[in-house]
Amino acid sequence: MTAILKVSGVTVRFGGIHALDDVSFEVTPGEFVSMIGPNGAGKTTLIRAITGVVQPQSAEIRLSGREISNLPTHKRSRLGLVMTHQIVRPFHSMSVLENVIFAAGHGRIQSVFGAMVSFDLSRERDRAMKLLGLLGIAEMADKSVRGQPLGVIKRMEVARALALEPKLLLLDEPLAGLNHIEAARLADTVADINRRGTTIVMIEHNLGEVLRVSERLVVLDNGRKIADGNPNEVMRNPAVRAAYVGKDETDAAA
Amino acid sequence: MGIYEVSLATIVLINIILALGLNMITGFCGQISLGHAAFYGIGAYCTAILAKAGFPPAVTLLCGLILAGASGVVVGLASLRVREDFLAITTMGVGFLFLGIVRQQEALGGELGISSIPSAGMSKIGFMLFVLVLAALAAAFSLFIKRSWMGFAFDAVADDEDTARVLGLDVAAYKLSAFAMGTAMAGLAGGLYTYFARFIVPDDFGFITSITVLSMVAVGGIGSVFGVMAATVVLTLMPEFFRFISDYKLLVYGALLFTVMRFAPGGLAGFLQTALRIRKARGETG
Amino acid sequence: MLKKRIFMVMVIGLAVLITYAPLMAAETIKIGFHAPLTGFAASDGKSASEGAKLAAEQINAKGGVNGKMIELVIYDDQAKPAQAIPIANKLIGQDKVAIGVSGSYSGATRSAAGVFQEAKIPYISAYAIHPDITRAGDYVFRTSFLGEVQGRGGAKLVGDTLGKKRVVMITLQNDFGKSLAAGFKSAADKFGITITNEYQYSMKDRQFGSIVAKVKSDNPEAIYASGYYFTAGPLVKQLRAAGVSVPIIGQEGYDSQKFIEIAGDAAEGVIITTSLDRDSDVPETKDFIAAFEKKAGFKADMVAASGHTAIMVAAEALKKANSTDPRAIRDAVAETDLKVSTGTIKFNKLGEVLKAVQNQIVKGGNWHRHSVIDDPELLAPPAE
Amino acid sequence: MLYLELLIQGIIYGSMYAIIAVGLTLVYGLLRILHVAHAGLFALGGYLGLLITNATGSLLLAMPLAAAGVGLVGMVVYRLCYHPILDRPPYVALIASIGLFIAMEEIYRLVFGPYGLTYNDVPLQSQIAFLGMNLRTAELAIVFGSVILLGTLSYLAQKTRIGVAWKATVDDPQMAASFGIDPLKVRYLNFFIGSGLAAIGGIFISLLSNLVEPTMGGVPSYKALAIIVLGGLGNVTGTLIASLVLGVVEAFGTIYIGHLMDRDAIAFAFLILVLMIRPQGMLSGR
Repeated sequence: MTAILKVSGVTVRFGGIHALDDVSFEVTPGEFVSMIGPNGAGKTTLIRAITGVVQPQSAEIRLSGREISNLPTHKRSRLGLVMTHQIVRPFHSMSVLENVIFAAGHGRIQSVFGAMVSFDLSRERDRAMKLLGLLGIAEMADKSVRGQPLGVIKRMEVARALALEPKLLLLDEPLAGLNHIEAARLADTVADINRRGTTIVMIEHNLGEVLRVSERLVVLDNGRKIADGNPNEVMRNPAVRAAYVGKDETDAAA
Repeated sequence: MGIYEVSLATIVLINIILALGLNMITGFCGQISLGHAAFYGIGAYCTAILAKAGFPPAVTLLCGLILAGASGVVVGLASLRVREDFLAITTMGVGFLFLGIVRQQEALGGELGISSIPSAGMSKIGFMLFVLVLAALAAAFSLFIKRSWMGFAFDAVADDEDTARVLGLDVAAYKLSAFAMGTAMAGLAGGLYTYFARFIVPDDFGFITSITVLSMVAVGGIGSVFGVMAATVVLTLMPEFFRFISDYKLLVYGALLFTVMRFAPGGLAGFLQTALRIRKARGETG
Repeated sequence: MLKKRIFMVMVIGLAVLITYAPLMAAETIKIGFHAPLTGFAASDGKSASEGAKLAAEQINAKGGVNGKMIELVIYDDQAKPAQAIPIANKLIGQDKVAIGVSGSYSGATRSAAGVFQEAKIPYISAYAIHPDITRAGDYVFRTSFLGEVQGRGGAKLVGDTLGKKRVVMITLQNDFGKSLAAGFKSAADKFGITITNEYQYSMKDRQFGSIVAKVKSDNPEAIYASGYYFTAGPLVKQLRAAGVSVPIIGQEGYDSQKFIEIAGDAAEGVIITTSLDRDSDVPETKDFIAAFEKKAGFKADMVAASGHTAIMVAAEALKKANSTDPRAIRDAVAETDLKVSTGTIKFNKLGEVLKAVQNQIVKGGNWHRHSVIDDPELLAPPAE
Repeated sequence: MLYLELLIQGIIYGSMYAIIAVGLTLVYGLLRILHVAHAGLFALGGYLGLLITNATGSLLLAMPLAAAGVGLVGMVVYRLCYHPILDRPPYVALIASIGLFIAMEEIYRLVFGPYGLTYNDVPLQSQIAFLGMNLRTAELAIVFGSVILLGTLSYLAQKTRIGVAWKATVDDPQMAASFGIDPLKVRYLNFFIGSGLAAIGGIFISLLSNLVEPTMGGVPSYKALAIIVLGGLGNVTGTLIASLVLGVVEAFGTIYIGHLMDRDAIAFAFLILVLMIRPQGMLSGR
């Protein structure tokens, strides 16, 4: 089976510091991969490099076999490569529903001229409502994003990402900041989305949930990949334990 | 209507087109421009030169509009490179650069400007009605854009362009179209001003004009078409209202700008919205 | 509810505005006057309007015009063309003035001139120098020099009267400075002047360090520098402070006591071409200088004298025409032959005047007569 | 020789720019607002300095008094104008600031008259021969005064408790607040010092031109914005470098390319050029 995402030799330097050093990994269609590692390991930088928000010094990124590392972010997104931010970035001036409708209309806004002459948003609204329902926040639809609790916004962002009809969804710490029950619910939802056919790569510190829902683990430390494979095997890997216990006890405990 | 009222109405309508143009860039798309007067000037100079060469208004105005819009795209390219406050000051620089260069071009009349511009071939009232139609079209066009998916995309760019990009939006294309449309409207306004005044000098299109237009947009309520139109009417007519306190006129103007921003930062539109508890949502389900 | 209330307030406001306007006294003749009373040019606007008010008072004290008092309707145009147009329309359409006078700068004056011409109401520009003002049409007149004429006068003063041949020009970048420079250059050859260099500065500049340094290294025999008192004062002061001691020749823009105040000792010996002769024996000029200082509380300058002159000319024409017909008033203005503070006003076909140029020099902290240029051929204004 | 003289004039221009722009960049660094009314405080400094000098005959007395007075006014401006609208989008503060600036200029005109004021006896006019140039004491005072004031400021920022608190707040307001630094106090201090420096700048400039006029803040109102953007918005070192570079560019530009564009256009052409190469300014912010 060909990989849906094949990343090879990603190197990112900020100033003189190596944020990522020659990282490679693959994702096969339908997989649920979680990426873990201590703070500052380079996880966020890696998915930002994959989506093109960060420019790597060198990288080869293939989406379903197609080289995409020279495409701008919005074009990668149109090919089905979608990410959510670690720190929530909703459109504050819009309602919860509008945020999702906008993403659902990604086909309408592809061309400037097309966007200028299309007005109807009933189809997008229906789709957006369905997604909000799937994420369990349909009742917040018409509320302004401002003042919503983090749990709602995180869910909204997942709905928004799904509205883009991704082939591959990159989630950056979707569970961070949520309480125990909220986190479990959202993790279940994500697993459900995966079962419906969306390939998922998730950065997450919440090891409990990660181990519960994901099929594979990729571990980064200091900008390098130190482990990749079955969750239970990976967790027994001494290098992984060292990285966690040595540097980031609090997070590992969480 | 006497000739005084007609001339006031004409200048108000011209300013409405000008301000709606900036509202497209700053209000809809969130790109602050402090150099809008430069495009007003480009339209005015283009129209003036062609009119003196004997072309009819339909041609001259269209050329002014296109030239201003094209220049707007070039400046829009700058908005792809610099953001927010840097962009504000860059556009301000564009305004000063335009003025500094025009002043030294003898072909454009230099400091003496261009005078004896032929009339548009209409009576004063006829011209006012002509501008009225164009202003109505500009307003309708603004509302049309605001309601379209393009307006939705502008909202997204204005709100958070990085997120918009991640959601698959070609932010650059939208910014450039906002600049193109907004500056083209400024160019049209400039051409109309040329036929109204039939005499133009570089100082008509200086920094103060840019600031005045931005004030109209901000006082009206950034992004609100009706708010901006109302503010344009009020701010353009203010000197006339306050003729009786001639000496304090500019003081009142400054104080008003300050007061509105200080106590009603959303401008007239925001003030009314709060007062009337209107919230318009695109996704209203009810 | 609130919407309704706001609407009501607007309606009431509008109603007040409409009823307020036509309140007017019966037995007066109105002269419209616009000048920059606020904004960057407010100082000239004040001088011009004080001069104009003095003229109106003097005329009314002598019984007005044909038994009617004259009334000045003064509006502020901020020296902005876009503001001058509605003002001109207001003066004509609402105030129904018999004649309009500009105490403003060129841009505003040129725009208003078009409006007056179109309405066929006579219009006099007091001190704006733009060549196209009178070309607006046959209802527009100017009681001052054109910039170019004065520039030619300056060339004669430098090359002939003072005998200086190697000249550096420092030109103010606006219509005033540019037309002076054009006139000066056009007559330079005639008086054997070589212009070794020309530098430009903008109206907003007050610091001239780099120009001064360059002029010093050019080492000219004289400097022809255009400007207003607020730019020329600092310029002259900085030139002298850097050790540049050659003659500095200016124009009517310097013509204010404030120039001497700013430049201080450095002002001594500066010569300008203007239209107000401080040491004049002509009673009109002497009386004006005295009366103005008494009324305004500061010394008369060229702008004040020009405002005064223009109103005097307007009133005289109204008297002669003895009619409300604009055509008759226009013809009376065209036939003006009047001695006023700035000389004898007589218009040519285009509506321009031919006056002698008064050269004034700063001596002992005051303006005094230096010489007079009275060369009709050199000073001839354009006739079309 | 001529180049050296032009360079020195450029440094004099640059020193004046620096002392005005530093206050502005401090405000930007702390609050992210473009404080146009800073130029109004600069003009107020000119007026106070001149009036006190004329009344007492002592410039040395006038400088600290004017700086303190204007510093206090700056604090009031912060409290009344910016404090309530800090959470609003940046253009709100910008327009409010412009309104305030217009009103300030008009107040000066109404109170002190349109003609401007001059010194009874201008201080620091004696001449010093320096490498064959005649420099005025005032010109040297501007250069050395700026160096001393800004040097002292940076020393205090590093060595005193309040200075460290101030720097910490500029670097990271939340972190500083968590260490018990009152951000409000820091802001007041910031406005006091920035406005005081602007006042000194106003006095310096009036010494060269012997003229304090209502519109004297006009040029600084936008030029200082260009400088802080050039310097990287909020970066003090960048602002100082940008001031000097711009001063020198203008000194040479007005002589050698003055026939192509005016002084403002030269400055802004340079600004745009730099920003297109380095969108974050010469030195990037914080």
